Amino acid sequence: MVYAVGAGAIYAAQFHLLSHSIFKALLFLGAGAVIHSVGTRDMRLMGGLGKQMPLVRTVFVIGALALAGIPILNGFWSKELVLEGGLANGPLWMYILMVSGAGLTAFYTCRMVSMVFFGEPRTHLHGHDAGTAMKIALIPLAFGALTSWLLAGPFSHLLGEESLPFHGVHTLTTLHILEEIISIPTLIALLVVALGLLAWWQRGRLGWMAKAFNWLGWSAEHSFGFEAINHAIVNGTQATGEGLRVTQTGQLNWNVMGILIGLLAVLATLIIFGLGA
Amino acid sequence: MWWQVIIAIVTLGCAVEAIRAKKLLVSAMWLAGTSALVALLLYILGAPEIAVIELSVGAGLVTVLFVFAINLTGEAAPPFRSLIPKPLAWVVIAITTGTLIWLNLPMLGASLPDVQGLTFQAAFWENRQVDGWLQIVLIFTGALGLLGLLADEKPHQDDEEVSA
Amino acid sequence: MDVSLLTSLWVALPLLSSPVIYLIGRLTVRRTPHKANPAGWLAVAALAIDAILLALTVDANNKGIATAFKFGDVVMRADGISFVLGGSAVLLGLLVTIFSLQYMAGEEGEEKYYALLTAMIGTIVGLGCTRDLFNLWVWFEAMAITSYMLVAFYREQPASLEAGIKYLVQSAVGSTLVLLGIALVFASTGSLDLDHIMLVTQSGSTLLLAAGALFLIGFGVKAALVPMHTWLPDAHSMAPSGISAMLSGVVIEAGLVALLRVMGAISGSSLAWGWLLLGFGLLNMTLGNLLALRQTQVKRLLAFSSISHVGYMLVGLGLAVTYGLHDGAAGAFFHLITHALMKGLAFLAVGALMYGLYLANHKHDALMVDDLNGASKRYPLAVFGLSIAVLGLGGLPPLAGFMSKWQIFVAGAEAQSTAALVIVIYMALNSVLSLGYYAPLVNRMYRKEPSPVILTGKRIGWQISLPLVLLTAAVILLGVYPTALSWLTDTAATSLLALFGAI
Amino acid sequence: MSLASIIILVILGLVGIGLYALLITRNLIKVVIGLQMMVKGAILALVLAGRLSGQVNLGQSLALTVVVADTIVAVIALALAVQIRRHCGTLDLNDLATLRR
Repeated sequence: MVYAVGAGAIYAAQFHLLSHSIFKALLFLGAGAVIHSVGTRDMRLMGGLGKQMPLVRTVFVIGALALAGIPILNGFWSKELVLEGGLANGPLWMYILMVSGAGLTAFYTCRMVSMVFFGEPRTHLHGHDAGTAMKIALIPLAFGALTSWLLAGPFSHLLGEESLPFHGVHTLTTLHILEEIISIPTLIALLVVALGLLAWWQRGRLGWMAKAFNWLGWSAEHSFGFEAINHAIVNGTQATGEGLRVTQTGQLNWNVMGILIGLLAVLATLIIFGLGA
Repeated sequence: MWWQVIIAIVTLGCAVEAIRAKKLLVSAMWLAGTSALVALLLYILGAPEIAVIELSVGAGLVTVLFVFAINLTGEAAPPFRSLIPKPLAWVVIAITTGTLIWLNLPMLGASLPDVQGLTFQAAFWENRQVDGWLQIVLIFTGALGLLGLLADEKPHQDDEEVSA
Repeated sequence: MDVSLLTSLWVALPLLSSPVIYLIGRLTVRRTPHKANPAGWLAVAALAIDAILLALTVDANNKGIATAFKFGDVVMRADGISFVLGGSAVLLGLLVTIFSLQYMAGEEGEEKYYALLTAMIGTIVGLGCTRDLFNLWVWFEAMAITSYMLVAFYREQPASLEAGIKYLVQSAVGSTLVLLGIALVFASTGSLDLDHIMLVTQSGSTLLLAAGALFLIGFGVKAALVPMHTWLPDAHSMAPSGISAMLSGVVIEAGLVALLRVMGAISGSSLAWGWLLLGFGLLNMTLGNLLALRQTQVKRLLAFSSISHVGYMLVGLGLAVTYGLHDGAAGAFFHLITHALMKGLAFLAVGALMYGLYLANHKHDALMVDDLNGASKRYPLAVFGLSIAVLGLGGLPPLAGFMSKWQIFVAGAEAQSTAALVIVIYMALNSVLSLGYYAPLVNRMYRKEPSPVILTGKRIGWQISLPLVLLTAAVILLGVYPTALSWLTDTAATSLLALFGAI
Repeated sequence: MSLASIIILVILGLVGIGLYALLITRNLIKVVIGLQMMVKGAILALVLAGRLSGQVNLGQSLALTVVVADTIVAVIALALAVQIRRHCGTLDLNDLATLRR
């Protein structure tokens, strides 16, 4: 989304926000249903749950496919729109990065779905099916994930006139938007997504590759060090905040010094960069 | 020309003494001296009206105020070590003024054109009359501020402090 | 009514009513010392009438009638920027005055408080309208002089006096630097009229570069640009809460507007001005957020967050000036308005809590973050207002603060340059960082057990509650209908780009 | 050396000395003296600017407003100093640094 805004594709960003909110809500609720049912969050302990909770499995697969950007589902349309906006306005390397990201997403969603819902039960978790209330929440979302892209036109209309008039969002019909989406870059992106799927399918044959990527699995287990980095960032920021408080000496002399330092900095900037203009 | 240079040097000398003087009252007197010499420079620049005002307000009124304030607060204790190292202050001031002089080089050689146009009365009372009106606002709010800060404190507050 | 008379009345009414408020208030106190002081109600009336005049002036302006008047050689003209600044000042001032009816009741020198507050609002309105370089300084100085005593209003509190003198000295240094800049501009262009100066400004003049630097620093002291910000946390935390709201919501923005006016006039001298604004904006954001992170006093925390919010406005304006983006300016002015509302609400809500916890018990302690624990149990309205305000300041959708920040982000994206993109991402990260100190406040107020201070708190009256309700509603409504003010911010943005000669 | 350049050096000298006083002095009254020194420089600057552009009387009327405004600032600053002496018992800036961090 940030990528889209950055590339100036405001409408695409907003549209992806809409799609994203629908399928992510679906996935989170689905995952919540699963966790509620089996009482653990560890994916590796799950497996074969599809038999026990068929409805959850169905809607979860829909959400996952939308997330992976498989055609017809809403995630596909909006993601393509984002990528295209990026290709039109942003640098190429960023586009390539984003497309690879899409491929990776397809890969890990498949892995997740297969681990949780298909295959043999890994441990003896006695899951029970989701309650009625949960189902009632999930079904409309799944329906939304299937169809919300049809609203592309009205949505652009809404954005264009109601909430974001400053941004020059063009009001387009759904058909027009869909036509815009289906183009060669879309096919490339689809190909990459398909590659991601294939990689999962043929994971057995890609054993050599898996070995090469063993370290990746290991680091993934340790959250790629993100946990540690997260910790470091939070602590570091807090420490910087605490450390900077020393600059607020409360002494008038130093405060005036601040004014002078500001003056010197501005004068220096102007002399270095301003004289040429 | 040389006498102008001498006045300039004496003015700056007074200013330096005002900062260097150990006693506040002496400092205030040197400030009055600086003010008087600035008035003289203003006169030399061809601005006799503002020179008179500077002399009476800057050298007169403000000095009286300083003397009052110093009397009310008492003389300063012997000088302390400054909070900012003096060499650092020196360097910063030198660089700042140096840069400003360098940026002002085009103006240094400027010649002074003949005075033309409005009289002082016309300039102040007609052209800049909004500034005049605003001076009234300034004086009014200033007086309010002064009253607010220095008016007698209500006795009951002191009672509370005593009882507490 | 004649439009130019209307405009001049809008500017002059607060200034004219100020002595009346003082005199009537003073006389009443003399004659009947134990009766309630009428000064507050008079100020409310004067500001309400001024708000009507404002509405009429804006209406005339929207019809295309020039809202200008000439005073000697000095042209006063109300444009979009004037309406943004003057409108915030009058409306927030009105709410602050209503708030003060109870908050300041019985304080010594109440009539001086209202007279100075009204005069300050008048000077801010004038500051927004004037088109004369030196006259701008006079309005600016008048605003400063009215605010000195208001900051040091609790003249028996050492801390408040200390804050007052720091504020005074730093802003006096700033205004002297501005004077030097004015002298430089006057010497090199021979004119004081901003529009005329813009026409004759040439690029590459070192005199104008020096003048620009002096303006940036001089007005920057009042606008709290880092590293000239050091007075702000002291002054904002020690002033009476209504004044904190005014200082944070309008006065620092007035410094910003003054800066824009003069920089616009000499912007032809260099291309670096926009980049300087961007640079200061990023610096302000970072430092304000980092310093707010570990604060233990609520008002001090809010004061540091003001520093970071000036940063957002500066980035929006910098984007507008550097890339000629209309949206950047519109976003910045929208943020100016929403910040005035949100910060006004935050300070008034904190003031309401302070009143209940301390002032009503005749204490002058600072409100600490720990005092807020479980405050929702006893002060649901004030706590709700404060929560909405800080969440809005943190940029949570769908509150007003999110919409204005979003507009600035969008402007950054529109610039289509990597540098602007990096700035936008950096801004977004800063927003997240700011939630790191806003969110715990809300959490504390709603989810912790009430602290002993809370349980002994006094009730607060309708005079305090009414402004809180109105401001809370405004923050929420502007979040839901951000376009409600786009006519105003768009006009202001057009005015700004005209100032910088981009149109 | 022309008169203009002499005056410019005096202006920057006064401003520099005033700023130096603000940096190193620890007494509040002396801080106000430093401020006044800077203002004197600014007044000279305005009159000089008027003279340089041939409108010395305009410069004078600006300087008049500055004199009035800054006298008021000095008055309020001194009143604050008196009040600070009364309630904080000191004029030393090092002791007037309770608001920090």
